Amino acid sequence: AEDTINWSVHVDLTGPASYGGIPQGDGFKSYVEWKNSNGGIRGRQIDLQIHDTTFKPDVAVATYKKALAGGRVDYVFGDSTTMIQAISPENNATQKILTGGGSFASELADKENYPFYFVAGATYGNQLELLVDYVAQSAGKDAKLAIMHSSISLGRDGIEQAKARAEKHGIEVVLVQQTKFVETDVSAFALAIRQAQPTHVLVHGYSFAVWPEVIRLVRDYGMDDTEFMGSMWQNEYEKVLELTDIAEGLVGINVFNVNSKTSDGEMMKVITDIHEARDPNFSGFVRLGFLDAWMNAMMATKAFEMVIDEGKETTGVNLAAAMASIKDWDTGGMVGAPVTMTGQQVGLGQVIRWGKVDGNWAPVPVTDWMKVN
Amino acid sequence: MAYFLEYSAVGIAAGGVYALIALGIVVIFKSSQTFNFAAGEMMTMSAYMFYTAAVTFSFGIYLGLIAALVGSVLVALVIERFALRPMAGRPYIAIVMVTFGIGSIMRGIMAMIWGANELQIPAILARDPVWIGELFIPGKTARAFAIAVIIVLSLITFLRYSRAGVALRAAAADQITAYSMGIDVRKIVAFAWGIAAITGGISGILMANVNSLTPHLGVVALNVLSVVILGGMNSIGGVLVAGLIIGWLEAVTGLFLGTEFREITPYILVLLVLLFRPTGLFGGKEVERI
Amino acid sequence: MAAALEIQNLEVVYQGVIQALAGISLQVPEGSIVALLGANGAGKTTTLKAISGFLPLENGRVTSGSIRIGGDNIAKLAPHTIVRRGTFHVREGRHVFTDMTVEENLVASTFAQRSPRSRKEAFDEVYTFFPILSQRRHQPAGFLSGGEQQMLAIGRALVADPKIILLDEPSLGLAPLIVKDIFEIIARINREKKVSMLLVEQNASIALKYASYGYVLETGRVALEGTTSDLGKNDDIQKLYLGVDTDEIA
Amino acid sequence: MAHSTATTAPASRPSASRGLYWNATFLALLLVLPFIAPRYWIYFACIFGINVIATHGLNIMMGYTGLLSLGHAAFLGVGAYTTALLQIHLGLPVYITLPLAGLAAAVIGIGFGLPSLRIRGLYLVIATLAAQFILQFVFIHWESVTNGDVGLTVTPPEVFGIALNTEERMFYLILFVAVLSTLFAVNVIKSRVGRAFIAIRERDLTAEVLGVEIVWYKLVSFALGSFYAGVAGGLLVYFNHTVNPEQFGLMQSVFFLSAVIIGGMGSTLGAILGALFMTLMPEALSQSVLGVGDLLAIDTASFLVPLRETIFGFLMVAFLIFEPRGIAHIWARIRQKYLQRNAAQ
Amino acid sequence: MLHVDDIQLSFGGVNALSGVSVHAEAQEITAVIGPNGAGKTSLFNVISGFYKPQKGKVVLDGQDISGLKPAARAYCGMSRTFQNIALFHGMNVLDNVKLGAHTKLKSGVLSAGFRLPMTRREERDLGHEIEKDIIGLLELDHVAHTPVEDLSYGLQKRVELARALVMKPKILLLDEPVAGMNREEKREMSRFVLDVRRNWQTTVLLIEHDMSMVMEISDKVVVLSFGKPIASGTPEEIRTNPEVINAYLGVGDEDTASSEAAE
Ligand SMILES: Nc1ncnc2c1ncn2[C@@H]1O[C@H](COP(=O)(O)OP(=O)(O)OP(=O)(O)O)[C@@H](O)[C@H]1O
Ligand SMILES: Nc1ncnc2c1ncn2[C@@H]1O[C@H](COP(=O)(O)OP(=O)(O)OP(=O)(O)O)[C@@H](O)[C@H]1O
Ligand SMILES: [Mg+2]
Ligand SMILES: [Mg+2]
Repeated sequence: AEDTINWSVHVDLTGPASYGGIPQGDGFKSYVEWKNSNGGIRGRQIDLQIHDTTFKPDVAVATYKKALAGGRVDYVFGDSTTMIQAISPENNATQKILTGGGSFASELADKENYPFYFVAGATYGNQLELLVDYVAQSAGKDAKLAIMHSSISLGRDGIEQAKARAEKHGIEVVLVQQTKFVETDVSAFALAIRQAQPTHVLVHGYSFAVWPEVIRLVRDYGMDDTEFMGSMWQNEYEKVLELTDIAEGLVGINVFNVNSKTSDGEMMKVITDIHEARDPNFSGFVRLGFLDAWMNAMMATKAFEMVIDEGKETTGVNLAAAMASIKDWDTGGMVGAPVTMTGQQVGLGQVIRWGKVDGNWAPVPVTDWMKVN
Repeated sequence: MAYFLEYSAVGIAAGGVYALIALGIVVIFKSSQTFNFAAGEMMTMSAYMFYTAAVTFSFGIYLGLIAALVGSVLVALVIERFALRPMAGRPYIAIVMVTFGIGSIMRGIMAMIWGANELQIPAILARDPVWIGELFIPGKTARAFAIAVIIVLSLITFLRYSRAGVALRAAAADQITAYSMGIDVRKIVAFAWGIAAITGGISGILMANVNSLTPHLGVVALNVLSVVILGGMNSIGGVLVAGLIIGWLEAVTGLFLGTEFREITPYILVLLVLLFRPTGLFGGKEVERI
Repeated sequence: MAAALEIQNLEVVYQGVIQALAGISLQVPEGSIVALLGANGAGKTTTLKAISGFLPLENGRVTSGSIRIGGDNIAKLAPHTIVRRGTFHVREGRHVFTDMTVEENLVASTFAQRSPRSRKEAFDEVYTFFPILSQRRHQPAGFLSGGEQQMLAIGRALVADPKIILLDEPSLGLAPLIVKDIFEIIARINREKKVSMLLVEQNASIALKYASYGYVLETGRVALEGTTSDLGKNDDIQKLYLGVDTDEIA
Repeated sequence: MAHSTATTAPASRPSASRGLYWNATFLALLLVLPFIAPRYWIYFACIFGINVIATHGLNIMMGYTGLLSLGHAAFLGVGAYTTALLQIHLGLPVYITLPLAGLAAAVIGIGFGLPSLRIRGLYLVIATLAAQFILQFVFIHWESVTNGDVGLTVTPPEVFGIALNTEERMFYLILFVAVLSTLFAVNVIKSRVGRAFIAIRERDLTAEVLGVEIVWYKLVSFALGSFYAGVAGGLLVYFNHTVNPEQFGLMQSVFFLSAVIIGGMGSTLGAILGALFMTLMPEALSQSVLGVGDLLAIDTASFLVPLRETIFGFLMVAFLIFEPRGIAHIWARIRQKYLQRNAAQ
Repeated sequence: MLHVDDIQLSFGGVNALSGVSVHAEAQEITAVIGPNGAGKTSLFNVISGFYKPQKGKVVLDGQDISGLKPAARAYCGMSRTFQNIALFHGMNVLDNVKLGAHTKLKSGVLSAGFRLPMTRREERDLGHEIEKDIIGLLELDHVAHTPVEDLSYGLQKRVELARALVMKPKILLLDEPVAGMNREEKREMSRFVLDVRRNWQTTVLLIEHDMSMVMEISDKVVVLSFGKPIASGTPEEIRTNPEVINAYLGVGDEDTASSEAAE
């Protein structure tokens, strides 16, 4: 309708990425319910449409076209790099709709080619850089870095950046190896790590296959001190809990605060309330997909509010300009530092290490929230 | 050099599971000229059933294993009875597509029952490493290899020394004629599917033990296709050798070329072999006269 | 004498519409050879398929009538059960397993073997009847010449030790000498092993010679029947099947 | 009757003029479609058109010549990358890039076809699967040319000075190419070449003794099928504005296989109907069976939507079992009934 | 016309043909007979290029065609039928027959795809020719549009013959053309073969176990046994040749070989 703000959200509810896509959908739905019941965006209700992409680019684009055919769309959320790539040329030229997405792909943080797209955290490349920075900090030049990544496109994203960063710090990269997303047997990869004898292993682009067993094998080889580090999606709390034999000391990176109970801020309270209403024993750990969606929704809301407050029309061009100008924005606890949008991304991250806190597994911060550069 | 040997050993050991998966495909092919593209899904489903039995219903490992295999066989029999039996005598292209369709059905059903989550299944293989002289072989890999090879070898022996091998081939070659010679084709084909369900089930569970259990477990079956072809579609012994070759090749490819090439070297090898032997390393020549 | 095989009012339909047999009745007395003659498409093969239970596999159906073997109605049995009970069908067109060796072809037939004699014994018998098969025993059957394949097809029947053999055009593609040999062998099997035979044959003269009784089918019906000596004297038979006037061709 | 498109049965001759009439009406309808149909339809019509071209290609190879291919999508990829590269680096216009895209795919197709000539049946399936994986590997890893996972971006093509920057405009280009390739396929099939294809599919050795140079015709079939794929790939880039490796995965190859089979192998009409079915079915399933849009109770969605995959599988299996000659055969039956009824009146 | 010289062909240990020479004179019908497995079909396969003999050569019309591939030999005007019916399913009778004219037509993919005038003319002429010379002669008009797999055995054999004839071959190889037919049908087929020879001056090579046909229509008979030629001559000479009787015909062959003896 005319006075609503129309959001079209395209996530994978059923395909290979549905483990992340379903909580994304849930996150948007929860956010919009909450926001609408609190008066909407400056009095305008959000109309949310969720579409299943099945993680196939063509299906994703088809659902997007369908959404466009259904009437005015003010904001689009796309689940994958490919989808954003596919819709952007036309969007840049004609529709000009503000866009967000589940993709943290490095190439999307690009004002020239993706002026309407904003990354709701730090890109994968930047995440890996932060981790390499951490290696430099904690081990200095003696560190030897190995990188293991999956062959899906996400897994290959950012590897070059990580290597460059290591070189800058004077850290030797002793091994880069690519695996499939799942493998029958991972011994050969563990063997390669043994052969290379790294002090740190950077793992990227997996869900929960391949790397846990590699860690176990590397430990079997007697390399107890080698530190394993993973990018953001490898920090899913309920998964780490299943891997407690290797969780100790696992280093990861947060682009959101993942525990809504231990983080201060009104947004985190809202999220806690929503989860506690569903499950009284809620641990505080929120699904990453949920947080991703929530963060995107907040960013979009922020842009709409800025434009409306300035009395301008909520066109994509205005919204994108507003989004790009966000400065020192308090996200209510979602991120541990005020957000200033630079280079089309929030660009903040914090290195954590898994360990026991009061007898419970938790990600313990080892650095402050850092701005990427 | 020491590393080369170690890589080779580990690779060959990994190849055991390939051979086991491939065996299921070949047995079905031998019985009914059906190339089963749903093998990956069948494997995955077995692993899920194992999870449900062993973890959800707390049957424990052994009972869970039995329950999972029984379940797998039942699923296989249903597939054979309702999807493939009606296709008897149709062009192989159509039959291949049916198995694609079955794969799709199974993926959907698995997603409905078990969701998209990764699950951790109870460890069934001991971890302590096996030493061959100086060579260190990871425990799970070595044990998975032993299990796989024992199963493959016993099946080879069974098919060679019983009449079952001949019956399988007769059924595949010409159903009507096989019937006319007293061979119960349906039983034979069902038997083959049962065998495939068991070998596939075991390999699925072995794999889930190495990886966690995910809906994508079955994608390795695609790699296994290269094993099947390399061995020669209808050669059970060939499958064992080819499985080990491909396992080895992947490991040393990683060592020499870079791990990303692991994805295609099996296929390049297969292409090369087909150039010189159009029916694989051990496949019999096609018999044709005009 | 009791009937080894008895068919009554058999009707067969293919694909739900094509009526191939329109009610035929025939008998094969225990231990005898009965010939089934008829033009192309008359329904000879269909009759045999009905007996051996293959119709369902070819989208055909017995719509009425009965088929009794040794007194039991076998209409509902599966083909492999029928074979195992002793009715072996040597199909039209050889149908050897081309990529199996000659010997493996024989092994396949042991699934229908009823007698306790050893496989070796059974195979040796086949090899005595057809020495050429013995030379080729480890060769893929697909490489055999047409006639050799026909021998193999009959050899497979011998392995099974059936009570009744249904023979569909056994002489097709065989050299004259071999035809005679094969019919001698058929006669011997019939005599020595007391195997009854239902014989479909285009080569009517030889069929009538070896059979004791004959039926002539015409578009799914029995047009004529009688002892073979009577049939041999029938004018129509002479003209259509035994034929004389060759001079008109040249 | 599955082959009714390949042969001119006399039964259909009396209705030939009527067939022409229908075809003309249908074409006219297509021409005005952008003016009467919602945009969303046009979008699907374009995708459908591209799929028709690609499916014709696979049908020529697989349906007519019996060369089963699991690598068809990769050949679309070859065409797509060729088009993008020619536009980006040389600035070539669409009427040059498209034929060259086809040619490039044909050449690569022959490249993979050559070693496959001696291979048959399922061995060929795997050889083409190898082509699929190897080509995709190249798309991903030859970064200096293909730009890796990120892929390449193109600008809308221009025809007679008009930029085809909307779906409606692209629709006419796609329609033109689709119609042309359909006619070409029909003509080839009912010629000497088409008969040679079918003969090879049925009994290649016999065909050779009768004078059909099987090696040559297999290559022709590979080349022609890949050419179609390449052209379809080229159109796809123009339509999507981008090309990246993910668009040409194995599942996409399976998609075209399904289209050929469900439509009816070895039938040109079947290729069209199969492409239509495969293009619309995912959409129809979401719409009618589940109405995902409204199904915002996410928990049920996670349960219900895999149903779609299941239903797709069931449809496919059911088709193969109960309608082995595909939709084209159903269509032929319906037409037969209709003609009979008309005749009776 | 056709000279097959000293052919040596073996498969592994099996000598299918050893030292076989056959000379078929122009416009004559030469029969090749012999026991099963004697190498008759193999000889045809050598002639049509499907088997590569270890030794020997095939000369057609003075031209040595030993090195040519099967398809190229078809282009020289050679055509044949097959012992085990080898029709192309999935095509109707007419298209099967048209395929036989493959070597006579010229259209390539492009000219066919765009339906250039040349293709159109070519197809039209072929259609006429088939209607005029083939379909009628072989009485196939009523089944021209039937899928071949729906035909009975006898009709299928006739379609095979039609397919072999449509190219108006210089030399025609027939491998057991009347197997499985009854007396009446055999007689008709014999008549076709004679007509063809007369109308198109075709040289015919014939394999057949039906002695009545062989004796009636062939000008010359060659007998093979175990891959070796054991006799050749006129039908009359062959019929009485003791070696042939011994190896092939059998004595007192009143049941099978000669029809007159049936009474
Ligand atoms: N599978 C089938 N489907 C449909 N019709 C069939 C089938 N098999 C046979 N027929 C038809 O049934 C009739 C009888 O065929 P049958 O094969 O029994 O004849 P036959 O007497 O054995 O002839 P021939 O001497 O040619 O072998 C024929 O008209 C034939 O076309
Ligand atoms: N491709 C092959 N591989 C192996 N052996 C073969 C092959 N082709 C033929 N033979 C053998 O060569 C011999 C001659 O076969 P061929 O088919 O020429 O006989 P034929 O004279 O036509 O017999 P028939 O009258 O029975 O058809 C046979 O023993 C056969 O087994
Ligand atoms: Mg018959
Ligand atoms: Mg022969």
